[in-house]
Amino acid sequence: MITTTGLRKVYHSRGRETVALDGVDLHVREGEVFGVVGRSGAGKSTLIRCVNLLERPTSGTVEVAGTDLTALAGSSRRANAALRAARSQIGMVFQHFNLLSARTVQDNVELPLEILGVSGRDRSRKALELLDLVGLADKAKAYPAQLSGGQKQRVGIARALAGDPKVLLSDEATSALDPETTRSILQLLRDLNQQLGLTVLLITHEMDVVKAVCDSAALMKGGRVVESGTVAGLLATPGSELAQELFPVGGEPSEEGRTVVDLTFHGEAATQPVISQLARTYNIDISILGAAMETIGGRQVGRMRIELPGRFEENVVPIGFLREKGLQVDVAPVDGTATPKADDALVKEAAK
Amino acid sequence: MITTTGLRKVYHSRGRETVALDGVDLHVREGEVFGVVGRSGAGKSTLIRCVNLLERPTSGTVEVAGTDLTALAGSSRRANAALRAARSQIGMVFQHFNLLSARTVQDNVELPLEILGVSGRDRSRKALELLDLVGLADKAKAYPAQLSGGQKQRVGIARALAGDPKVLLSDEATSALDPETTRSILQLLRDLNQQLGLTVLLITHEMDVVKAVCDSAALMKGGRVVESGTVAGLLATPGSELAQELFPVGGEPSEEGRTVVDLTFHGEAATQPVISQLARTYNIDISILGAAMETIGGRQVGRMRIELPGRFEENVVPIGFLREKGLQVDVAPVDGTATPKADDALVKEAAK
Amino acid sequence: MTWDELQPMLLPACWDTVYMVLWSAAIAVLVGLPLGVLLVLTDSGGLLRNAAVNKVVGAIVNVGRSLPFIILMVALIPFTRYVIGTSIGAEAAIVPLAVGAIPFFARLVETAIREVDHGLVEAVQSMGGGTWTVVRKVLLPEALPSLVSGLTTTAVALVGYTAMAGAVGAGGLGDLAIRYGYQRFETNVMLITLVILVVLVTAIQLLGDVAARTLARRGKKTSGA
Amino acid sequence: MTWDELQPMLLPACWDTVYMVLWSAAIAVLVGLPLGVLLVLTDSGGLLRNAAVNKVVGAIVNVGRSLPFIILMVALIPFTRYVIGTSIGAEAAIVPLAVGAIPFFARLVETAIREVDHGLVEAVQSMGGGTWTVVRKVLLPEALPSLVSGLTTTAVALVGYTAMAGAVGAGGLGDLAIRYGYQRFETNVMLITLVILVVLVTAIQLLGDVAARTLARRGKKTSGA
Amino acid sequence: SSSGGTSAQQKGTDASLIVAASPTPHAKILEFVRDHLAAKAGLKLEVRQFTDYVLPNTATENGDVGANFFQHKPYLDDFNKKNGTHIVPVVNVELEPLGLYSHKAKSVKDIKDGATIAVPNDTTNEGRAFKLLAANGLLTLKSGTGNDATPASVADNPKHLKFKELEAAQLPRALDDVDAAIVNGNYAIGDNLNPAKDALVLEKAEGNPYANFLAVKDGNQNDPRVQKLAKLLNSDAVKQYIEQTFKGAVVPAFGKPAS
Ligand SMILES: Nc1ncnc2c1ncn2[C@@H]1O[C@H](COP(=O)(O)OP(=O)(O)OP(=O)(O)O)[C@@H](O)[C@H]1O
Ligand SMILES: Nc1ncnc2c1ncn2[C@@H]1O[C@H](COP(=O)(O)OP(=O)(O)OP(=O)(O)O)[C@@H](O)[C@H]1O
Ligand SMILES: [Mg+2]
Ligand SMILES: [Mg+2]
Repeated sequence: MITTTGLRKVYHSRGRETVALDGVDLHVREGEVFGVVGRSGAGKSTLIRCVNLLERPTSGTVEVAGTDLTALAGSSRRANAALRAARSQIGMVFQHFNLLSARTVQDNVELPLEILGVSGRDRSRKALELLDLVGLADKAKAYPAQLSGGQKQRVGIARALAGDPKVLLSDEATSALDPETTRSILQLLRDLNQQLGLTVLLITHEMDVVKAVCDSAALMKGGRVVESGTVAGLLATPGSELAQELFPVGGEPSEEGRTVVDLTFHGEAATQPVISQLARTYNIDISILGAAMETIGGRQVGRMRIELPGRFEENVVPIGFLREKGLQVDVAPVDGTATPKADDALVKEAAK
Repeated sequence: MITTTGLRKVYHSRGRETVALDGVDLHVREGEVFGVVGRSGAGKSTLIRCVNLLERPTSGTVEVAGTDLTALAGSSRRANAALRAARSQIGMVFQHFNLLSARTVQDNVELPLEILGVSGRDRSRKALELLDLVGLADKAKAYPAQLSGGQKQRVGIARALAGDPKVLLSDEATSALDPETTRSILQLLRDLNQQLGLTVLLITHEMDVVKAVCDSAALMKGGRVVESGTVAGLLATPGSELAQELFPVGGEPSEEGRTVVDLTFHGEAATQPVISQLARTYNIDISILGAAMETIGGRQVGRMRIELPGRFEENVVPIGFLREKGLQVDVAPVDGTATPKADDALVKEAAK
Repeated sequence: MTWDELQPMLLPACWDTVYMVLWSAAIAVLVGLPLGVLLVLTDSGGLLRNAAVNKVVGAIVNVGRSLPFIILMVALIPFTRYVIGTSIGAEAAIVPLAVGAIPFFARLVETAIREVDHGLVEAVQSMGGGTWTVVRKVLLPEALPSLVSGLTTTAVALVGYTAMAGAVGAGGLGDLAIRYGYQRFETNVMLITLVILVVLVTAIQLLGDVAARTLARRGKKTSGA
Repeated sequence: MTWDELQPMLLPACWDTVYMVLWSAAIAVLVGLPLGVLLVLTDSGGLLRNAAVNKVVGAIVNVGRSLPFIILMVALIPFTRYVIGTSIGAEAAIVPLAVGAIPFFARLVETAIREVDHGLVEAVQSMGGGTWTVVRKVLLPEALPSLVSGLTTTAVALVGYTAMAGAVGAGGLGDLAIRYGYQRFETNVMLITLVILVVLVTAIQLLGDVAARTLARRGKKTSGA
Repeated sequence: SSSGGTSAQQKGTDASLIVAASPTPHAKILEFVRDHLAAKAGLKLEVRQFTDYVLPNTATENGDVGANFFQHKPYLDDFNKKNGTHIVPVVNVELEPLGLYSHKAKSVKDIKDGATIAVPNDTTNEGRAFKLLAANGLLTLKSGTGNDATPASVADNPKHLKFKELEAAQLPRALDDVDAAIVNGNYAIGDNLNPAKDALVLEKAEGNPYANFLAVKDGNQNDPRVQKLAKLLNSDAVKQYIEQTFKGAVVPAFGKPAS
């Protein structure tokens, strides 16, 4: 549905160049929810803005729904009719909301429908319906300045969905939302995705969001995509940074001379009482130092850091047992000295 | 350090009243990191803005560092000298950054120092130091419009810290930041908190942030504080919504006729291999359906949802064993029907 | 001059001034608004980036603002006669007044439109909105408070210009003040007309301020978010 | 009139115009800027909310804008004589020019300052900044592009006013155009002076535009964030 | 540019005659005629005031007004020549003698070397002012100088006088700023100067070419309304009115204009 090839974007300011995108090849399949994560300044917003050509790429091409948008656009800034038509199929949620301050909440949501030429009655029905879905039915007549940050965010989401787009681009659409509201918004996206085949390209910093809705994900670094694939596939990739971010585990061993092991549950096998089987089979005490796990559809997904008594050499057999069970097992080279609280970054480095 | 009593704030717009704060009594101790969470529109931003009187409360008092700010302010809008002095001790990170577009990044960070009358050399030293800490040393001469969302956010954080405040108010300061940057910012706050006794009142939607840095937390709903206390204390409160949010566990039983139990680790006991002990003692297979756990300073904190074979009646003894080990045990009334993916809200409801 | 002599002259003078200001302001909006928008759109960095059109429109606007009003008035006589049928009187004065006010207002429109957040333009573009949609749905409504302020400024400036329009026998308060006060040294006439002028200008300003502020209130007031 | 006769008059006329415009614009900024800021600050909803001061300043500004320029000039003669020592000549014309430009600029300042995002004001307040700090560090720098545009508009309007300042023997291009070109029907003089006027106005506008745009660029250009 | 569509140039005795005039003294005199004499003579008169010297002629030429009353022969001749218009005088009415006034000097002899003299800045009055100065020996004008003398026309300037060109109405107000000023009679009395007493020198009325007249577009001289107005303007009532109202600042100068 969305394909970018060799996308480059260079900003010039006061003689200095900033390479925001450095050759991005992205492929989002139709009906997929695709998550983009990456550190601040990695180029995520630039990428998503290039997809509907709000930002003109320095080089490279963007194809959405089979149409090469970069070819359409020509050299003038004026979006010609074809580009406009293509854009009206692409909804966008902006990182900074970009709500029209002179319009009420409802009128903001109606805007894409006005542009599509939908009649007044249908517009307001659709807008109120969407506002209800995002939990803002009572704020329909308020102005954006009277809303809280999260409320503005939700208006932006409702607006992006109003025109029944085929593709939704979302730039941190839930970052200003509490977990509960986030969940209901994601549920909404999931529903639209499953019922109407909406393709979603979303940027997020919340791994929970990726876990909850994304089929695939990509990790950006310094303007490049460094990891990309289905969420399950990434999880199965040893040393995947994305997997580590998605299911972060931490925790230091309780005593020296113990073996710390990170287990990755890919969700390929059905739920198994692995830990208790291990404990009973080898008669050992296993401490769970950290865990980030979920059971989805009877399959376990996530990671766990456990501590086995004795040093690595003594634990070769239990580790073999775990591998046999179909788990990915990484032995963490933790040296046993306590690392400071909250310095997960270090722990993570060590865990790779 | 910060005490609010009976804080009320009512917005009037076009005849309609919005009660944003409805009698908030909050107490933040000196040197504490206090987190405020709550759904969108709960009144969090309004509360934090009332603390430094950017928003004039409709009624109630605000005391910061022993000074009653509401008394200082009088009826005029002009912040008199005493209020200004009090404010210069309170740093604030805004949800919408509020960076001056006409100033470079460095000049933005220097602003509080200019107001404090710090000399030019010291200003630029301090600003560069802080920019380095938030990872933006190379953007010192850029203008805010040339920054990514997260970069702006970090400039806002650096600016709030520039004046060496005693109290930091932070409105979703890390919501636009990726997890890694968030961690390093939180580490910075933790350091300042521990080394200089900085008191922090922060709003966040990210439970990871609360877990990582907060000593205490409060949950707001409809303009009121409905739960409040130390993070450990909240965790020990049965049915605490905050605890559930902080360590959410989900997952359905693999078969009917099994007992699903939620375990809460308060971090009071040293790390114990509870699960394997249970398995070995009673010779049962225990599946871990979901877990959100961390080991901090040798103590386990978090929650775990496990599945015991057999119905509740058959598991009275193992459950007693777990209680003896000092864990909080809640038997989840899961009926065994699979709940759809991503509908964690329902699961959570059920788990209470 | 006594009050009895003056009084019958005041009302028509008031009316002439209001009449001229209203009409020429209306024309200034009708023509100046599109010109101002065009100046922004065709600018480098604008949506219709077009250096040639921008230069031409800019030049027209600059020429319009360079000419001393009296010269403008004379230069326009043939045009005025063509449009109005006569070159004297209040109706005829409307033509040079409007022509003088158009570039003035256009520049104020330009400044106001430039202030609109580009993010909002992008929002509408992302919905497939074209330039015309952007202008109608974003630029004009979002700049409305500033546009109203600009119109107020233009209307007040027009009140000043109407005094000069007296040269073509257009009448009006300013003309009364000049003819009696300045040329005939009748200080009391001057004072009375000036007081009325001040009241008129204050009324225009007040009306404009209230309108601009009401419009701005919905949008600008910072929320607690 | 031949070029040889005209030429020695042109340079002084240019200089007179530039001289009057520069000085009166400078004074307009010096006085109009604080007045405009005061209008915003003392407004209901402003930082120094003060209805009385607001009304008084507003009234002064309105009176200043209500008076036809020629009458302003006459009314100010005693004041001008007190300040400058004479009521005629280019120096003396600066007084009424400035007095006329002050309220004009003040209103444009008011509009520009009102556009500044209130969130930025709050940011400085949260740092313990007082009203004066807010004005200096937020309102003025953030409104700078609009302020520069306003100054450009004022300067161009002043060029127009200088033509009328010819009444007090101030000289200048507009006066030359009116007296020689218009009154004496020396079409070539008129054309030449008008061309110079257009060039002058275009230069002012261009300079102002470039300055405003350069200032705006740092801030306004939307980023990819 | 002949007959247009306004009522102004509609012929016939019923329609009112619109006359363009300068505010003072012309409009005042016309208003006197309108209010006291016109009705009896069966004339409907409408007075249109212009503060400018070009527009009344263009308006007359293109028929927007039926007549005008503000100018004298030298100005009209120049105007017709330069603009190709066809305006002709009908009847002389009055003269506003220019005078030299001063707050500092008591007589022409008192005018010091290097003194500043303010003169009107409009073509006709400025030319007259220099002629007046020349006639009183303060300077000489270059040979061939016509009616539009300016400071540039000065040939010999023994007293090294400096000139300030001001708007005519501004001149009495500037007397404190200059050593002397040449002021039109009507503006002089407006500012409480008495031409007969206060003027250091005064233009002579006899043979003065600067008498102001009623003028119309060529061909309209015999319009009965114009004829009626011409008669009224040269009536005794007007003479009395001028003498009483303007106290010497404006003097009657009736008669047929020289052609
Ligand atoms: N200026 C205002 N006028 C009217 N209502 C307002 C205004 N500011 C805030 N509100 C309302 O007050 C309530 C509380 O807003 P507040 O910004 O404190 O929420 P919040 O908890 O910070 O939400 P979020 O997490 O979305 O930022 C909301 O319902 C909001 O609509
Ligand atoms: N208009 C601009 N001019 C100059 N540099 C820019 C501009 N916009 C963005 N950049 C730079 O391009 C890089 C990528 O920016 P981008 O907004 O795509 O980051 P991001 O991945 O979205 O970050 P975040 O998570 O913080 O929003 C950053 O280093 C930023 O400073
Ligand atoms: Mg971004
Ligand atoms: Mg908020």
